[in-house]
Amino acid sequence: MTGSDPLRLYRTVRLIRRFEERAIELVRAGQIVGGIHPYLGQEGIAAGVCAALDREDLVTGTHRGHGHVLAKGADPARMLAELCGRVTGLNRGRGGSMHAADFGVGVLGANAIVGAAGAILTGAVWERRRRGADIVGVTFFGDGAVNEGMLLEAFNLAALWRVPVLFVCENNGYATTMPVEGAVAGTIAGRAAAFGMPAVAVDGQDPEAVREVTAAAVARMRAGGGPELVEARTYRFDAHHTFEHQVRLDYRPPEEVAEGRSRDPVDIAGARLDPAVRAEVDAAVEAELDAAVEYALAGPHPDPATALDHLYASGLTARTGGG
Amino acid sequence: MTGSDPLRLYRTVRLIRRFEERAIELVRAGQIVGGIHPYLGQEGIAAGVCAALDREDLVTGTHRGHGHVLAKGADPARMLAELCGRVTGLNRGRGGSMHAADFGVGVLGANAIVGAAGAILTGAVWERRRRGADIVGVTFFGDGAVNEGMLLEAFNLAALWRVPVLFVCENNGYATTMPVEGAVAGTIAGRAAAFGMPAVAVDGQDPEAVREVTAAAVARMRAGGGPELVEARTYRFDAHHTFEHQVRLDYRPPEEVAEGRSRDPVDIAGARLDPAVRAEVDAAVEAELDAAVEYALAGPHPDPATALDHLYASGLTARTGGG
Amino acid sequence: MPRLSYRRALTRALADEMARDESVVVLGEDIRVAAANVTTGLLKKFGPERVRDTPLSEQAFTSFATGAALAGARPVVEFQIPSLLFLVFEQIVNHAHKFPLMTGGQCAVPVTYVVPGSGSRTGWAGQHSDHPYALFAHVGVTTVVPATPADAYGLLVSAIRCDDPVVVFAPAGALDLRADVTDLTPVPLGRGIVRRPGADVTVVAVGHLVHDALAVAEELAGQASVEVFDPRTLYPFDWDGLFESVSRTGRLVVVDDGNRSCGIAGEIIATVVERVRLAAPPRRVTRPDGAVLPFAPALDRAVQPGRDQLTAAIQLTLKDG
Amino acid sequence: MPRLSYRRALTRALADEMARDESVVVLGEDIRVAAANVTTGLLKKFGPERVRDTPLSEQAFTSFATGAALAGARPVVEFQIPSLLFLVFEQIVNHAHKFPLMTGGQCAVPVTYVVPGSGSRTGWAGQHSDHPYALFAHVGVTTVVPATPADAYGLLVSAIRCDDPVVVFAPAGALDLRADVTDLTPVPLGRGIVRRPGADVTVVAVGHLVHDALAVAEELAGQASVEVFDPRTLYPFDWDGLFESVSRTGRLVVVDDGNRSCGIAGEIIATVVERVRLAAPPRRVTRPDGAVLPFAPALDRAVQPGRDQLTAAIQLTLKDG
Ligand SMILES: Cc1ncc(C[n+]2csc(CCOP(=O)(O)OP(=O)(O)O)c2C)c(N)n1
Ligand SMILES: Cc1ncc(C[n+]2csc(CCOP(=O)(O)OP(=O)(O)O)c2C)c(N)n1
Ligand SMILES: [Mg+2]
Ligand SMILES: [Mg+2]
Repeated sequence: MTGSDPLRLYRTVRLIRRFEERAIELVRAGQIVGGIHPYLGQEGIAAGVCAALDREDLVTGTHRGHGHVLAKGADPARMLAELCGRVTGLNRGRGGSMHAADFGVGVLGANAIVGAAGAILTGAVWERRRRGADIVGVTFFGDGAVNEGMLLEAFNLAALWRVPVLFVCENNGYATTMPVEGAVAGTIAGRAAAFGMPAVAVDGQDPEAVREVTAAAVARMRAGGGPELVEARTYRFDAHHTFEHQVRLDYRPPEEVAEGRSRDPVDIAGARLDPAVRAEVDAAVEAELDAAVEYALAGPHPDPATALDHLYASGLTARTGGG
Repeated sequence: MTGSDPLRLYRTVRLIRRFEERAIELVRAGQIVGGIHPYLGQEGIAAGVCAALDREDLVTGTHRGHGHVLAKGADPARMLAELCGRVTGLNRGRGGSMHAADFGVGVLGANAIVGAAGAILTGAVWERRRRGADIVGVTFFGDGAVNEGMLLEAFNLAALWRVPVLFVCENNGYATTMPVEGAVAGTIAGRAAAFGMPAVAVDGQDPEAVREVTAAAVARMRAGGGPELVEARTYRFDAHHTFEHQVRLDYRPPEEVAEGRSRDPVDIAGARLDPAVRAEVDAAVEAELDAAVEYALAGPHPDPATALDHLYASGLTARTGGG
Repeated sequence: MPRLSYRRALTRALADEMARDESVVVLGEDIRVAAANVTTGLLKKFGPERVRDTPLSEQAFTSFATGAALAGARPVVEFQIPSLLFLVFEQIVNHAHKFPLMTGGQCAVPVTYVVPGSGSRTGWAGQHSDHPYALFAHVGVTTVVPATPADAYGLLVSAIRCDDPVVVFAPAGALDLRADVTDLTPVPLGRGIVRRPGADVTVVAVGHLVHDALAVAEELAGQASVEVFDPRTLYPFDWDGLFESVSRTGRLVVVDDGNRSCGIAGEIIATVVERVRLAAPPRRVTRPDGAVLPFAPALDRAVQPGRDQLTAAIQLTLKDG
Repeated sequence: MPRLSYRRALTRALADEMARDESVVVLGEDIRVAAANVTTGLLKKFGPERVRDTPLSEQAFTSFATGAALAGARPVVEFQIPSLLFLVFEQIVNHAHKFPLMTGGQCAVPVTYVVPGSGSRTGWAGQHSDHPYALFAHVGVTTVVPATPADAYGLLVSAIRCDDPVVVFAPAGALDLRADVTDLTPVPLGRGIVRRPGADVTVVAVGHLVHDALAVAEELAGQASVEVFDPRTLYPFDWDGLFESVSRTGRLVVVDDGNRSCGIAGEIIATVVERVRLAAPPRRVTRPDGAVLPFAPALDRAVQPGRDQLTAAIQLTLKDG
């Protein structure tokens, strides 16, 4: 897309932040069943990356995927309706937090299986390009995912076939409760090098920095370059999943959490705006989310009789389970 | 084990060579059903690696696995009986070429699934060491296997937990008909580096060179070092599988084959011996294999009534399939 | 004895077996801090050598367990999600299960795979809500689905002691159960139990559905005498126990939270009709064919077998014949 | 028309669909040189962009196909060994199959997976001899097992055109068949066919076993009139077609090269007895529970369903009742 646009970047970061905070409230209120994996603290990555993409470019997210879906341009109201399991949701209430998808804006879906999306995205980008679309793709994943063989196979396939995929590793230091040092032998960048892929590390708390490295990589890819990897160093401000709000798991020292939270992408992006402009954005975001919550909660719950709708794209109907 | 022993090395190389040639004859004669993946040309690797191991050390092989099993010390007669499907075989005729195993000499088996054995071997070595045995392990695999996610996961696990496993990649330039450049983005050594593992390349046609790098790695591992990778560059002299003797697949230029075959481990190891000694070894190998063939073909075929023997180690008996 | 929760029964089984036998080790993701609330306290008691928190490398650590078993260990592998069994299907089915026969009896692979929270967790949607036990019954890996805290303890203990691979499904719908357990004791693999005697119809119920079946049987008590049979182990199945029951009642209904086609309910019906003459056609209540659980809770519930469906199936079966 | 081999029928189906529809691409190992003798000539005709020889990365290329399908392609993925389906079980079952429902209908995943040489190849032993079609019938992925060259062509064509994932098993035991094929035409998914009409018993046979069933029926012709029903598609199954047959004959025997427990034979028996009153207990001939094929040819054969077993089952069924 275009160059630096601090206002737009801030807006996206702020939108994701407040979306997540409201989603957590809705979890607490019992409106979002099953909980969520909050993206709090990592907003700068999705915002920065997607600011460097076009609408036609393709993206896959993760279990911690709200930020990716929103930053790529999905409607927050329909996204929230999805989390609330309403027919007005992006996936008609069938997907929920971990499967939210919006093919209309190039989001092939969040994905609940760690490491699974990379090869899917690679295939999708390849096919679109075979059809003549000059697109690139981005697949987000965590530091835990770099230990999944299926993702490493995707690195190889994308590099071998020179499919322009940006592999964005959101290194928040933990896979659930496992620190990255306890799980990753070698380095994350080294995993890219293994397949001849360039890799660069970036401060994931600074959306502008993320946008810049992404834009540079995307430009190289659009000019015919192969896949690349970006390791965005970040910190997860909240729980791995909202279930941790009930059950305290002891794995991050409080000082570390405090230090991690001290570099807040909202503040970093916000400081680049005139305070008055920032306040305006905040108000606009709030208004949008007020409306989104209202929209979400007003949406009808799906009819149980439609439980198997969309199971088969071919129109096949499944035998039901009754006696 | 011990230092350089040209006679022993030559003997092993020669034994594998002639074993394979006889096995191919038995395939042609219909005595080995299903065919084999000949190890011809790659004998120097198994011979060199296993010369640096103790009997208690553990090994896993591949679909092209006869050399590994023999070099580690399995009885050629029982091995050949296995290929002929006799009850006198290593696996009582249940395994055949691709599953030949001899736990008694530390061979946990050839393995028909590319890339599958690395993590198995890692677990076995870890457990033996947990029980106090000062062993190391070697897992052989081909250049095709470095694209299998499950093997890359094993690299990580072994490196992370510092399990002394030597990952020996037999790079014969092809995975079936696929040239290594068509399948491997980056390099094989780079795949080790990705996980912080040292890697060294060696001339796989020279058993002594292979023995040396292996002995050095094994010494480091016994002294407390983590896993390492050896890339042994080699060439497959014959077919991927004996089915190619019927169906010609066109993928290796004849000049390349000729050049590949010009560096023969049998000659390289043999040239280090006095010709008279070499002739003696050859005669002894021939006598051993004569006896092995005789033993193999004299072994009884298993009784169909025992088809499900050993299916469950717990003694569970399976329902049969009859009506 | 105090009331024991299903989860704590699993914890106790692990702790007891680890204490009894040095060869037992536990592997899995976040087991250090017991994120799944099953491995609680084990790290402290047995140390990191025997309680191994793994990277996200399911294929590698599953095969690692196979290898450790070949070398004498009795590993227990915990999976956070039932569908992770798909990811390691190769490692379990094509390796762990096949090693003994392929090697001609040179080895055993005593690994236990535990899934705490199989089936729907309500709100975890399509990729976290599978109940794929029939897959393992098909390939012939010992498969247990304990319904009660006592069985969770006793079957997990037996699984760990078994010389073959065993998959233990701990249904999400049973995990929070509590019961007075008077006697913590191994429960033999391959043996079912009549949970409620009855004369008119045998209801076979799997896992957490045993409790639904008991509730339905109670509700119907005025109309019919319903026997509830809990197979506990789906493979190998306690055919003799079931034949005994069905021979008495002459009628069969199966309720099972797996997909319908080629599921355990179909297997039960097929094996029974091959051997026992029923007074009425058998029936089953299952998930639909090819089920994927939709996210919205009402849809999620609609795809699982319900008490109403079971009641209807029993009533129809009683009317038939 | 000339005689067409089963393998060439597969080749023709691929070539015809690739010519008809630019969105069809083929992926797999060694397909460039047609090591499995199925993709013969395709590279030359359609070029490396549409005939993609892959590294040994089954998980990645299977998911790659899923992604390509999401973006409009109709990929066909060839697997060299049936057990490779275990390795990509996650990718097919947890992703390709689930995407349409999970996204609320935003997409389709029209991928075809082909296994040329499923079941025993005699001498390929434990890890290369599986016949795991029931696994896909259980999870609800469309599953076809063509028995004849004409069906190999027609079902593969329909699989490629289907908007859902389809697994095509081409049994090793059928690959070398040849037949006069007068008409190369699509065969609808989900429709079985009566291969031989009969009045006394319906034998359902899967894949290459159709030919064994026909031979046995011929042998028994003096004693009984045996109808042979070939379902062709195991999921979705042609229940109406089968009910029609069994309602006429009143007796049912199934022969299936999969493992017994939770296999397709059990499913067929269960579904039939739920709906049709039989004159005698149904029977099935299958692989044993949990079968692993031993290497030695006599053992390999002993584990597969045999004609003698089928003959005996038919005779017993005819006597019963
Ligand atoms: C293949 C797989 N293994 C395990 C899980 C369970 N799980 C969900 S999220 C998660 C941690 C992922 O860590 P990371 O990749 O670092 O992403 P983060 O949660 O930190 O964003 C785990 C283990 C899963 N969903 N998929
Ligand atoms: C996971 C897996 N994929 C595919 C196959 C089929 N196959 C057997 S050997 C082979 C080639 C292996 O190449 P490489 O690893 O280089 O070993 P080499 O045959 O050259 O010794 C293939 C594709 C298999 N056995 N396992
Ligand atoms: Mg993380
Ligand atoms: Mg090779």
